[in-house]
Amino acid sequence: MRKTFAITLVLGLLVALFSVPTGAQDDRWDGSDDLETNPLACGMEEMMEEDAEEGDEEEMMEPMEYDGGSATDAPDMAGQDIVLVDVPKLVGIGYFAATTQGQQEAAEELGNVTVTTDAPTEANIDDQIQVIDSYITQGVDGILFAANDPVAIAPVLRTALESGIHVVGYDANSEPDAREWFVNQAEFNGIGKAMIDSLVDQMGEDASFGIVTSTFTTPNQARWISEMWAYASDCYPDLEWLETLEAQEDAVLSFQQAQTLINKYGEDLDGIVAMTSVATPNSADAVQQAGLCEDIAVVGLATPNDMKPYVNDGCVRDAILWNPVDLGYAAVYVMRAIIDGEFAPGDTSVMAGKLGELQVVNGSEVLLGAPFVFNAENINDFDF
Amino acid sequence: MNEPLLKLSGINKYFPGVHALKDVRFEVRKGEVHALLGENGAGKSTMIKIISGVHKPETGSISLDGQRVNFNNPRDAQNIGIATIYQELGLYPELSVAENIFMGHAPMKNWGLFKTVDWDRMQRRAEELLGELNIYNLDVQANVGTLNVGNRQRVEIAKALSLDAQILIMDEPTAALTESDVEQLFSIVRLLRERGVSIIYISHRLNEVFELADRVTVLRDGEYIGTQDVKDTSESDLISMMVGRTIDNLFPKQESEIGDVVLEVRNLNHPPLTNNISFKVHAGEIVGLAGLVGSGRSETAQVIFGVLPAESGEIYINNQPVHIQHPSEAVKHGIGYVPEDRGHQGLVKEMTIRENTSMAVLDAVSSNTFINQAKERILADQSIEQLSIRATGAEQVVNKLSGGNQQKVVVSKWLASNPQILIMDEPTRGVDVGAKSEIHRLMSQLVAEQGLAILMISSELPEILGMSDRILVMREGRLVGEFTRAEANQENIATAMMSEVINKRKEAGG
Amino acid sequence: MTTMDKIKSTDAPMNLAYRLRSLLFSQEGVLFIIMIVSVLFLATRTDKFLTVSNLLQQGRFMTEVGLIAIPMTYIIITGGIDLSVGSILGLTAIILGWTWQELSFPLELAIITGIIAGTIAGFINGFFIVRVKVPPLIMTLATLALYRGLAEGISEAKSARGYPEWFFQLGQGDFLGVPTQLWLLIVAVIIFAIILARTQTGRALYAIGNNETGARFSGLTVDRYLLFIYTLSGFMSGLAGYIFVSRVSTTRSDMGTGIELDVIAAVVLGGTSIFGGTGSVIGTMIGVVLIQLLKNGLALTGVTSDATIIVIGSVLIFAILVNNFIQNRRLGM
Amino acid sequence: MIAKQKALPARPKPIHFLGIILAAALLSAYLFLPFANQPELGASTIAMITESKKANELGIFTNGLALIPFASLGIFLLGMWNVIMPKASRAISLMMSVSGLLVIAYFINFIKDYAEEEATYISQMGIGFWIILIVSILTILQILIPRGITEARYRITKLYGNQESIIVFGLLLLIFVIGVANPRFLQERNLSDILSGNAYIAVAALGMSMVIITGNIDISVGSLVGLLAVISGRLVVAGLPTPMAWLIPLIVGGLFGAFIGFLVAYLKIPSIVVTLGMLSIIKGILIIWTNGERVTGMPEDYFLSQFRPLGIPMPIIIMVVLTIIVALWMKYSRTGRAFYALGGNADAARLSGLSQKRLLMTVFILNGVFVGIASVMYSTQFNIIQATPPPGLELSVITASVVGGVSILGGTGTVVGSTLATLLLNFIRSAMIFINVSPFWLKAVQGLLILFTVLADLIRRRRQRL
Repeated sequence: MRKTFAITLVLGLLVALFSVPTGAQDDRWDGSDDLETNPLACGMEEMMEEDAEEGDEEEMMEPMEYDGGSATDAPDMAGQDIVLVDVPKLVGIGYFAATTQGQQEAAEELGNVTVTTDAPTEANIDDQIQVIDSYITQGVDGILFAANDPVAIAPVLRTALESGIHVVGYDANSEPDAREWFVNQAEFNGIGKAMIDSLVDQMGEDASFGIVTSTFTTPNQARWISEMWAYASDCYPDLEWLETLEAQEDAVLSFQQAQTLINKYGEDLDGIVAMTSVATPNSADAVQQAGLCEDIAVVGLATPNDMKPYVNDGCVRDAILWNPVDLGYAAVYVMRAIIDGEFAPGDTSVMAGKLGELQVVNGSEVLLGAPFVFNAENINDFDF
Repeated sequence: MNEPLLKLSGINKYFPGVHALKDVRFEVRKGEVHALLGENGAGKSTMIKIISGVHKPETGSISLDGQRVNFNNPRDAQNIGIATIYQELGLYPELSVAENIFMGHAPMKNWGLFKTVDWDRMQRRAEELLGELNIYNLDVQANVGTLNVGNRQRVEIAKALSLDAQILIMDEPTAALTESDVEQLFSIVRLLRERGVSIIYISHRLNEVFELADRVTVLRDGEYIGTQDVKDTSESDLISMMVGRTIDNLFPKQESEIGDVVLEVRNLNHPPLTNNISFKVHAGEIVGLAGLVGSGRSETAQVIFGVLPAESGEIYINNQPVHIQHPSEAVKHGIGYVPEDRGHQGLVKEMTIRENTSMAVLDAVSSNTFINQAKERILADQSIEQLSIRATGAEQVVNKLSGGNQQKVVVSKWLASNPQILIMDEPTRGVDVGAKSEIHRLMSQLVAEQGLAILMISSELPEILGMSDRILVMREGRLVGEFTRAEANQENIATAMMSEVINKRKEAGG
Repeated sequence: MTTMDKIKSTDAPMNLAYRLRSLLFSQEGVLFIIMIVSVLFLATRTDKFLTVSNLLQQGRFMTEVGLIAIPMTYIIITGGIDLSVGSILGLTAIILGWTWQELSFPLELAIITGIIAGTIAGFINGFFIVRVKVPPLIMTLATLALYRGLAEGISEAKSARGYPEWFFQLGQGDFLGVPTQLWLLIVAVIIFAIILARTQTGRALYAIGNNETGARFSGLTVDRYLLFIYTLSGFMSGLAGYIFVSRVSTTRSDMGTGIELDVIAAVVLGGTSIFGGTGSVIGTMIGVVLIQLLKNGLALTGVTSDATIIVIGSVLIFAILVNNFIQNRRLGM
Repeated sequence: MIAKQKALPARPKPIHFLGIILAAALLSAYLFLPFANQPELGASTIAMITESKKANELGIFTNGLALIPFASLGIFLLGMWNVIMPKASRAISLMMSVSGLLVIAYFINFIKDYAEEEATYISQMGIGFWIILIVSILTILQILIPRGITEARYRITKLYGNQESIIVFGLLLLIFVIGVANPRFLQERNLSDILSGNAYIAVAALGMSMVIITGNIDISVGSLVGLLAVISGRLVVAGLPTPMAWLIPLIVGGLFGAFIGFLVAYLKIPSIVVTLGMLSIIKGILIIWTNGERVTGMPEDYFLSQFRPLGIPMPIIIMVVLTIIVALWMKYSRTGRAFYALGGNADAARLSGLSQKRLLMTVFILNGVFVGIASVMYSTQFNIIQATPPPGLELSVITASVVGGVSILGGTGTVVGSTLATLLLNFIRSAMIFINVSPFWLKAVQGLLILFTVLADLIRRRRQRL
C-alpha cells in the first residue's frame, strides 16, 4: 500500500516536471482571440501623431456604421440635473480611484451632474453584474462602466438600455450593442505601435524582450499584445519575443515577474514591455534594483507620477501616457452630451470640456487621442 | 491522633436539573489509601473535581491541615499539593514523556533577562521521578502517543509526583490495565503511602479496595452514606451500602443447553496481533476470551467484525463460509460487536438514545431509506424498558447517562439488530456493581432463553470465570489455551495468559 | 432515586407550545428572525427592494451559491470542508466551452461533459480524503490550486462565446414567471433537505460528524457516504458552473474565484457547526438568502459594496454569537 | 506494546557540533577570506557579490568556488559517517550527503563550463553560496529545534525524520534539477530575489503556524497586511519618524489580534468564523478609508526591505532571524510549549492548570504582531504602496504552514517547517518559469506539486505510526 503511494508520488513528480507542455517560446502567447487586428503603417514615434491621424482618416474614408445600442424611450433630461453611477471593474485600486477623480472634476465643471462610484471589491464579473443590476432597479439616468468581461456584462447592460438608462463605457469595452458609446484612451493598434516603436528605438530592431501583463484573460491587454504582434511581424520581424508573464494588477507580482525575466534571460534580455500602469513602474523598479538600467529598456503604459523616479534618473527613457483622469472626465462629458441630445449616432465628434473635440472611431468609440509618449522633458508637466 | 489532612464538609453541588452532591462530608488522613465507592452517578467524579479545583461547590468548606482553602482553578489545587489522575487520561500524545510530566511547571533556566525551559534538567528530573517509581526503562523522550496504557498511567503518576503532591487522587486507575500492570500499580501505590502521601482511590473492583485501601467512604445518589475501616467491613456490606439493596450474585450464570456451531473461524490472520486463530462458538454458550491487553483479543474480534478485514483465513456462520470486509457485512450476517471503548467506538454520544439504538438497524426502522421516527421511538422505548436504562426518555442525549447506562444503550443497539452472535469486548469496564450484575444477568438470559452465542472479552478474571461456559486464552496474537468452565481457575488461566510474557513485559516496563 | 425525579421533572413535554418555542429558538429559528428583521428594515428604507421582480432577480443571482451550499452543508456536517468548489466551477465552465468550441462537440454533449468533469473532480477529492486519509482542508486546498490551474491550462486564456439562444434559457430565461435556475434550486433544496432530515443518509452524515469511529463500528458504510458527498459537491459545483455560463454567456478560467468563502460563510451563518455534527439545509438556505438580500438591499439603499462587505462580515460574527448565546441558554434550562 | 529497545540519549553529540563548526567555518571562510591570487582586488566574496555585475570576473570566483568541493566533501563524509553510526539523525546525514553531492556536481559542472569558456561564473558561485548557507542554518536548526532533540525515536527508526527534512530534501532536489536544466536559475541574484521577495509570506506564516498549532486558524491575514501596510506608509508620509512607522503596524496588528482572540477565547466563536468575518470587515475598512489611493513619497530611509547589510537582503535576514527566534521560543518558553499542549489536548491543558483563554489571546496577538512585521516588509519594498491586500495571501500563508508539516488539527509542527515550505513553494513558482513550463499551465503544476508535498508528509506520518 505505502509502496504504491511512494511510487505514484515519484512518478507524479516526474510527470509534473517533464510531461507538462514546456517551451514558452513555442506557444508564445500573442493575446490571441478571435478578433481581427489592423496594424498601422511602420515608422518611428516622431511620426506617431501623423500616423494616428492617418489611422483616423482611414476610419473616416470608409466611416463605420454606428454599431452601438440606444436607450429605449429614455426620459428627456436635457439640461436638467442627472444622477450617474460609475461601475468600474473594482474599487480599491489606484487606477479607478483616478478615473473617479476625473469624473468628479467633470461633474463639478458641468454642475448639473452627480456621479457616484460603486463596484465590487474584487474584479469579479458576477459581482459587477449584480451591482449594475441593483442600480437599474434603483433607477439612475446613466451608467458608466469599465467591463470585467465584454460578453458577460452585456446582458445586464442591455437591460439597462431597455429600461431607458443611458450607458457609456470607458477603459474596458463591452459588446458594442450593449452600450451607446465607449470612451477609448487610444486605439489598440496605436498603443501596440507606440510600444514596439519605443522599444525598437531604444534597443534596435533585433531586440529581444519579455512582456509583463495583467492576466491573459483581460481583453485590453490581450488586444494590445496582439496588435503589437501584428505590427511587429509586419515591420520588425527580427524582434525576439521571449515570454509573457501574468502579474494580475499586483505590484509585488509585477516586480517579481520582471525580476524573473531579468534573471532568466540575463544578457539576452533587452527590454521589458509592461502592459499595465501597475506593471510598468514595478518593472522599472526591478530593473533599477538589479542595476541594469543601461542594459534593459522598460517600455509600457503608465501614469506620470509613478514613473517620475525612474524617468528622471534616466533608468526609463519614456513611457506611454495612460491618463485615467481624462478618461473618467471624458466619459462623463460624453454621457452629458448624449442626454442633452448633442451627441447622437452618426456624429463624428463630441465636445468634452477641457479636452476639446474628441473624434469618433470604429463606429461607436470616442477616442481620447493618439497615444502620448512622455519622457524626461515633459514628465514634470503632469501631476497625477 | 492522626488528624485529617483534607476535610470536606457540607458540600453541595448543583448542575442544571441535578443536585449532584447533597451536604457531603469527606476526610482523608495523612498517608492513608482512602477508597471512594459508589455507583456511577453517585457523585464520586463530581467530588473529585471539587477536590481538584475543577468545580466550585455551591456550599460547604474544604480545609487542608486545619485551615480553610478554596480553589478557583485546578492550578490552585495543584499548588497546595493535590494531584489527580483522571479516568480519561490527560496526556498529550504528540509530546514527549518528559514534557507531559512537567507540562505547566517545567524546570526553567534563568538567563537573568528571561527564562527558558531547561530540557536537560527536565529530562533528568523525569528519569529520576520514574526511578522513584522503580521505572527505569521508559524513554523520557518518546512520544506519549507511542506508549501503552500502563506506561501512560505511570507517566500520569510521575506527573502527579512532579508536583510533589501530598494528596493523590486516582480515578479508576485500573480500569484499562492488565493484571500485571495492576500489580505494578499497587506496588507503586504502597510505595507512595509509605512516603506519607495520602491517596484517594476510586474503583469499581471491590477486591482492589480490600487489597489496597485502609478506609473506604461510600456515596450514593450524591449523598454521603458512610466511612468505614476496610478491615471491619465486608464486600456484601459495601455493595449494599452502594446499591442501597443487597446484590445476591454478581455473576448470575444460568445453565443453558449448548446448540450447534454458529460461528467458526479457521486460521484467521491479521498480523501482528492475530495469527492463525481458529475456534468455534456454539449457540447458547458464552465463550470467554482472556488475555492481556495487547494480546490481540480485541483485534481478533475486530477482524471477525470486519473493522480490520482478515488478510487470510475463513469465517463460517452456521457452517456457511462468509466474506466479511466491513462491519456492515458483519451486521448482515447477524454479528454484533459491543466494543471496549464505549465513548469512542460504541456510541455517538451527542445523539439521543433513540438515534443510537437504531443506528445498526436503520433498514429495519425505515421504509425505503426514509426513517420512520415512530418505529424508532417504539424500538428505543422497548430497549429502555427491557434493559431498565435509567434515562428521562428516548430523546435523552446519551452524553448525560452514567457509564453503566451508556453501556446498556450499546448493548441494546446490538440486541435491536437481533444477532446470532454477540461479541462483547470488556462488557462491564467502568460500570458500577449494580449495572454490572444487571448486564451479566442479561447476558445469561440472552444465552439461555434466546440461544444467542456470546464471545466475551474481559480483563477481569472473576468475570471470565463467572460467566463463561468455555474460556479461550490469547497471548501475543496467538490462541494459547482452551479451558472448560469446570477445569478453569484463576491460576491456570493467569499462567496461560502471562507465562514468558511476564519477564519480557517486566523489562519492557509494559 | 431523588436525582432521577429531578431529571424526570425536567422531562420535555411534547406539547405545541414547547414545539413552537424549540422551533423559535432553534438555530434556524433565530436566524430566520434575524432575516425577517433585516428585510423589514431594508424595506422601510427603499420601496424598490421588496418587489417581486427584484426578489426574483436576486433569486437568479444566488442560485449558484445556493446549489453549492447544499453539498457544502453535508460536508461540513461530517466535519469536513471543501475549498475547491470555486475552482471546480471554473473548470466545468472551461471544459464546457472548450469541448464545444475547440473539440466542436454538440453543445448538449459539451454541457454533460463539463458537469461530468466537475463530478470527477469532486470524486478525486473524495477518493484522496477517504482512501489516502488526506485531511479535507489540505486536500481541497491543494485541488483549489490544481483545478484552477487546469482550467487556465485547458482554456489557454481563450474564452468561448456566441452560444445559441436556447442555451441561455436556463441562466437568463424564465419559467412560469420565475427565473429558470431558481426552480432548479428550489427542487434541489427540497430534495436534499428531506434527504438530510429524514433518510438514513442524513442520519449517517450526522453520526459521522459526531463520531466517525462510532458510526463505523455501528456498521455504517462511512467511506461510501463521504465519497458520495464530495462527489456530490463536485457535481453541484459543475451544475452551478453550467448555470453560471448560461447566465453570463461566456466562459473564463477565473469564473467562481473566491465563491468558496461566500458558500462557507452562508453555511456557517446557517447554523451549521464548523466542527460538524449539527446543521441543516434549511438553515443554510436562510443563510444564502440573508446574505444575498443584504447585498442587494444595502445597495438599493445607497450603501456601496465596500461598506456592504463590512456589514455582512459583522452579521456573520454577530449571528453566530447570538446563536451560541441562545443555544447555551437552552441547554442551561 | 511488546518490548521496545532503549532509546538513545538525546544530548547533542560533539559530532553534531562538528557539523555546525565545519559548516560555519566554511561559510565564514567562503564569505570573508580575501582571495590570495587576486591582489589587485583582494576583496572578499561578500564584496564581490555586492559589486556590480561588471566586477564579477571569472577569476575571483574560481577561488571562491574552489572552497566549496572540499568543504562539501567534508560534510558529505561526515554525513555518511553519521549514517553508518546510527547515533545521529538520519535526517541531518541525508541532508549533508545530498548537499555534499550537489556541490560536487556543481564543481564538476563549473569545470566543464570553465573549459568551454562560457557563461558567467556568478551563477556557479551563487549556488555554492546558497547551498552552504542553507546547509549551515539547517544543520544548526536540526540540532537545536524540538524535532531534532526531544524525539530520539524519530532519529533512529525513521528514514526521513520529519517534514522539515523532506522539504529541505525537495528544495535541494528542485535546485539541482532546475539548475541542471537552466543554470541561470542558480544565480545568486535569482535565488536571493526569490527569497527576499517572499520573505514576508514566511514571516506571516510564522504567526499562522502558531495559531494552527493551537488548533485554530486565521484567514484574515491578507486583508490585515494590506491595511497595516497603508497605515505604515501614510504615517511616514505624514512625517512620523521612520522607526515609528515601522513599529506602529506591529502594535495595530497586535490590537486586531487581541480583538480576534477575544472573540475566540471569551465569546467562544470558532476562529474560522471570526476571521472569515474579519476578512471582509478589514477589507471594507481599507477600501473606504483609502478609496484605493496608493501611498507614495516615502522618505529614502523608510525602505527597510531594500537594505542589504553584508550584501544580504534585509528581508532574508529578518526571515531567518525571526524563524530562529520563534523556533527557539516555541521550544524553550513555557508559553510556547503550552501552545502545543493546547492544540494537542485542550481538556488536559485545562486540567493541568493552563489558562486556555490567556493562551488563545497570546497566540492571536502574536499572530497579529507577525502580520504587522510582514506588512512592514511588504510596504517597504517599493516606492509605491498599493492600497489593496496582496491577492490570495492568506491561502499561500496557510498552505505554507500546512505543507510545512503543521497539523491542521493542532498540536504538532514547527515554524522552521513553515518557513522552509514558503521557500519551497515560491522556488517552485519561479522554477516552473525557468524550465519554460507553458505559462497557462503554471498554476496546474504548482497545484500538483503542493499535492505531492502534502502526500509525502502524509506517507511519512503513516510510516511513523507503525
